[in-house]
Amino acid sequence: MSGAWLLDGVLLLAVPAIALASLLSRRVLPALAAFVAYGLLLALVWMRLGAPDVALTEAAVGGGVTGVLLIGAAARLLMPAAAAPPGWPLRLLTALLCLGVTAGLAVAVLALPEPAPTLAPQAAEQLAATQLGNPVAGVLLAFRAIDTLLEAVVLVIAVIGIWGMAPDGAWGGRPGPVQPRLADGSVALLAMLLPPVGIVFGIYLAWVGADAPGGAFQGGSILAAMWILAWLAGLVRPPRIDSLALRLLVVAGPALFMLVGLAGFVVADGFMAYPAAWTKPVILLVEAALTLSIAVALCLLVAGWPMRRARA
Amino acid sequence: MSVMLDLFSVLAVLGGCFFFVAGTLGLLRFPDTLSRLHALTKADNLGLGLIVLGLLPRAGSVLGGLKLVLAWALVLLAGAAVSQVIARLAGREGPAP
Amino acid sequence: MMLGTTPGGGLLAFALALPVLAMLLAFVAGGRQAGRIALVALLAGLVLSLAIATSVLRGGDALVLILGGWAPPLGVALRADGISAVMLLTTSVVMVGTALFAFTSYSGRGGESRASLVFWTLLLGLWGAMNAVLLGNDLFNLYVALELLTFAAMPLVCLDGRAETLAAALRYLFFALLGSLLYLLGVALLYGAYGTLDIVLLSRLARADAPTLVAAALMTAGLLAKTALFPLHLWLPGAHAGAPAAASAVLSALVVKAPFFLVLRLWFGVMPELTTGPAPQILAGLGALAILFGSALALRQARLKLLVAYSTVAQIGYLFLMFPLAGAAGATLAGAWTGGMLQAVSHALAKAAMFLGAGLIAEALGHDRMRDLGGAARLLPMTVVAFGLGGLSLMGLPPSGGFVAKWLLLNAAIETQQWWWGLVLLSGGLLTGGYVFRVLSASMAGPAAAAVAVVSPGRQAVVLVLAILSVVLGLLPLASFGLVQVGRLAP
Amino acid sequence: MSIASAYGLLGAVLVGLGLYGVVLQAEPLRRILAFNLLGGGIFLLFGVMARRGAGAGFSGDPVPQAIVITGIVVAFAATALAVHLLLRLQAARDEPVPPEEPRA
Repeated sequence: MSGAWLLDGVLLLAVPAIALASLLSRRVLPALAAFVAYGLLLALVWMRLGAPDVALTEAAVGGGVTGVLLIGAAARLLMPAAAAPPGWPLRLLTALLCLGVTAGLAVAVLALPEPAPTLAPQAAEQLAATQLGNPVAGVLLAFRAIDTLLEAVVLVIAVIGIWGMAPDGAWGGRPGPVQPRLADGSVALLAMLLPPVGIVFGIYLAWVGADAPGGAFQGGSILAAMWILAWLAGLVRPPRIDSLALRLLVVAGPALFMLVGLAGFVVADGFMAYPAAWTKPVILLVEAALTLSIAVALCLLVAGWPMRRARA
Repeated sequence: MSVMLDLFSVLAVLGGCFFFVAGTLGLLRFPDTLSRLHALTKADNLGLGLIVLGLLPRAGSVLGGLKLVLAWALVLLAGAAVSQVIARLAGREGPAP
Repeated sequence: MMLGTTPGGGLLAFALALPVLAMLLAFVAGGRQAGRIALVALLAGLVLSLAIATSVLRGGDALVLILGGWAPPLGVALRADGISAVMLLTTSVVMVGTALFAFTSYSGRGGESRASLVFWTLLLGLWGAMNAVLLGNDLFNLYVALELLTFAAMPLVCLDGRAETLAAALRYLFFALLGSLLYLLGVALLYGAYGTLDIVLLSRLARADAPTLVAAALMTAGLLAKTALFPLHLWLPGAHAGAPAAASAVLSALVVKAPFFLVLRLWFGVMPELTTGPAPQILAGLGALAILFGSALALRQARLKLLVAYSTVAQIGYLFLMFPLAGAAGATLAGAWTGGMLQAVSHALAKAAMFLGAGLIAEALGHDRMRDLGGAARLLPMTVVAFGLGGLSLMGLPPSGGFVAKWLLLNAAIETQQWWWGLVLLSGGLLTGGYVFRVLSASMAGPAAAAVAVVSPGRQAVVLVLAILSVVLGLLPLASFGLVQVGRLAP
Repeated sequence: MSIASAYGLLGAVLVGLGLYGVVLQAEPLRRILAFNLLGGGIFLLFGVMARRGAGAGFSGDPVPQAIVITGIVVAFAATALAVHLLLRLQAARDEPVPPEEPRA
């Protein structure tokens, strides 16, 4: 692999350079553009580290949806006149502190034990019991399912938190600013052509996640991205926040997951255990509900709080 | 036969790389937004197109080849849409410095 | 000892499932149902945490639940030792009190309102997150739980939607996120060093090498920012004083205790050797500064709720005095450990009572300016008495729970010949007395004030009961605190 | 030095850069951006631990990889909360100040 070191070398130089560019850029938009590039480069790094599942997540969520969120915010924020930068003593002190943290981490990373402790053999051994082919899916939905469950709850809480920022009069309205409908132009075209492809791809990613790179988070974020694109082009509107269907969609994933977990007391060996004969179908069912809820939650997290009450 | 195919791949990919380098140079050197866009879209369309073309014989399966072409088509679509937006913004704000 | 599910371990699953399912249900049902669902679930939760505490006490060892049958290190376990059980119970009591207090204010009568839905769902979310923190035995699982706690707490800070509280919420969020990222950084290093994140397994493996020490430093710093130990307390007064009283009570009584609880887990569970070096002296030194500065600043506040918030800054300081004292052996260790936990519990009950009481005073008078509190005692006698009883516990006067806590810590300080911490304890008590007296004397001056709103006696009674509980703790025989010693991982 | 260690050092550098931005950026949006740079560095360190633990036929230890996926989504939720809070703060500052209400 003569080319691999070249790729590693370029990444090792380009990633800190683009991070520095994002940090030091005087204006906000170039900083955000650099950040999106940072996310994409990190996705490449994840491929180099042998983690295609993470690469997909980083590209879709870390770079993509986060980028949309931040750029959308930058467009709505009135940037205050640049405040005077902090004085040099503070900057020097902070730089020294951060240098210290970096140095400490570097020493720690280089002092890690060899051979590295790992759970890979145990995961490989137990994977058969989950009837899954993708070890990362095995960790997310079986071995450490509780993290995934709590994380789905995190998304619900974040949605409630953002809705809670609404002005009182707007409660019950549709989330987010009203997007004018783009009648013509290439964005409207993109918003009509891309979603059919993207939806298929998102569902595919969620479906193959059990056995190949992909899964609920990756698939859900692609689905969310498609809705966000159509929303930005004014082609779709979010439902009112008091819509029962919307609220059911938001909670479906975590609620089903928790109920399946409790059912484990009765039909399997205990809390969050799957019945032996039905492990894979149950996991796929949970994953489908999670994909849906994650997609809806991500859309709502980008859209924001209701701004005006919808006319009845 | 396989030598010819290899040669074809190498030439096409090299050609693609040339357009990427030229496009990047244009992005850095051209004076205003519109001509920068012009340079960039060349890299996207032609550069990526040539690379995909060069890789097609090595795709291994028809499905793999189709995926490559689909990737190219999606980049074309996204690139065209984004360039339009940027160009419109540039037009609205007058010639960039 | 291999980790395996213990009898009664199944109870722990419900401590997570009950709040989470109740929250999801309240969110879907909305309207008037949200408050009812919350109250019913919280009452069931009180029974559940009593059952868990009984189970831990009877069994004499920690309850463990292996999730999904996948044992650590590959899987994740929940574990309830004595201090988990005590804090679970405290959480339930404070939550039930708060819910009863807030039930009429956020009734959602006349259609679902923003404040009612957000308050009840996030209160349930906070409860679930607290339980996840208290039962967690896996460092990354605890990270997710901590974030859950922050995300549920932050919107409660700015529930009134004014620019001032929104700014306080943003500042809180920034501090909390920095804290959790520093914590996460340490988790990465520990995984790299040991290949497991399970606290019980780590407690047997931990070495004092570079990755471990760097991880400990980063995680501790992050958790201190989240628990608002001096000098990282800057976010707390604005956030806790700006929130509605019911939210302030939960934030001050419980939420800041969660990161403190994890510092305990880290220092006495994962890396017990840390507690013998100079590091505990540093922690306690910060604690001492928190006590002195926090109390002094509380003395000077012009608003009642800010005074109570600064008092939280000071009382958090006391919690960190247990670190150099609990490094000792035998009975002294047990005493300092009990003292620290008792401080956490009695402060939780007292502070909940004081914030709720301050809320009632503000509601009745229409303001909470210190210099215009005159007549509040005649208007709301029960509430002012409750405030005074809570103050008794904070000062550490007998027979309150705070007295026993501070007395145990003082004892440990003398036994380990660290008399300077004893000095801090005593001067902190004097300063606390100063600001509590300031409130009492101000509210007792003058004739009955004109009320702008009527406060129901039921809500006043809730406040009084919480305050009485914080005092009654001190009347229990010391042996009954044996529960906090059960399943301790420390040496 | 192994390639995993090299990426480990990269992670350390990214953490330092992100931390600097978090502490010093005065504009809240830029600070949120810095939080994300910092997060990227931390997740990278998990990736390094995963890579070091490659074995049993896997290209990396799946446990830290799964942890990162969970972490990225949590970080997104945090970013969304912060961004919308910031937008809401701006809107509230533009609103006329209501007369002081009794706060309960």
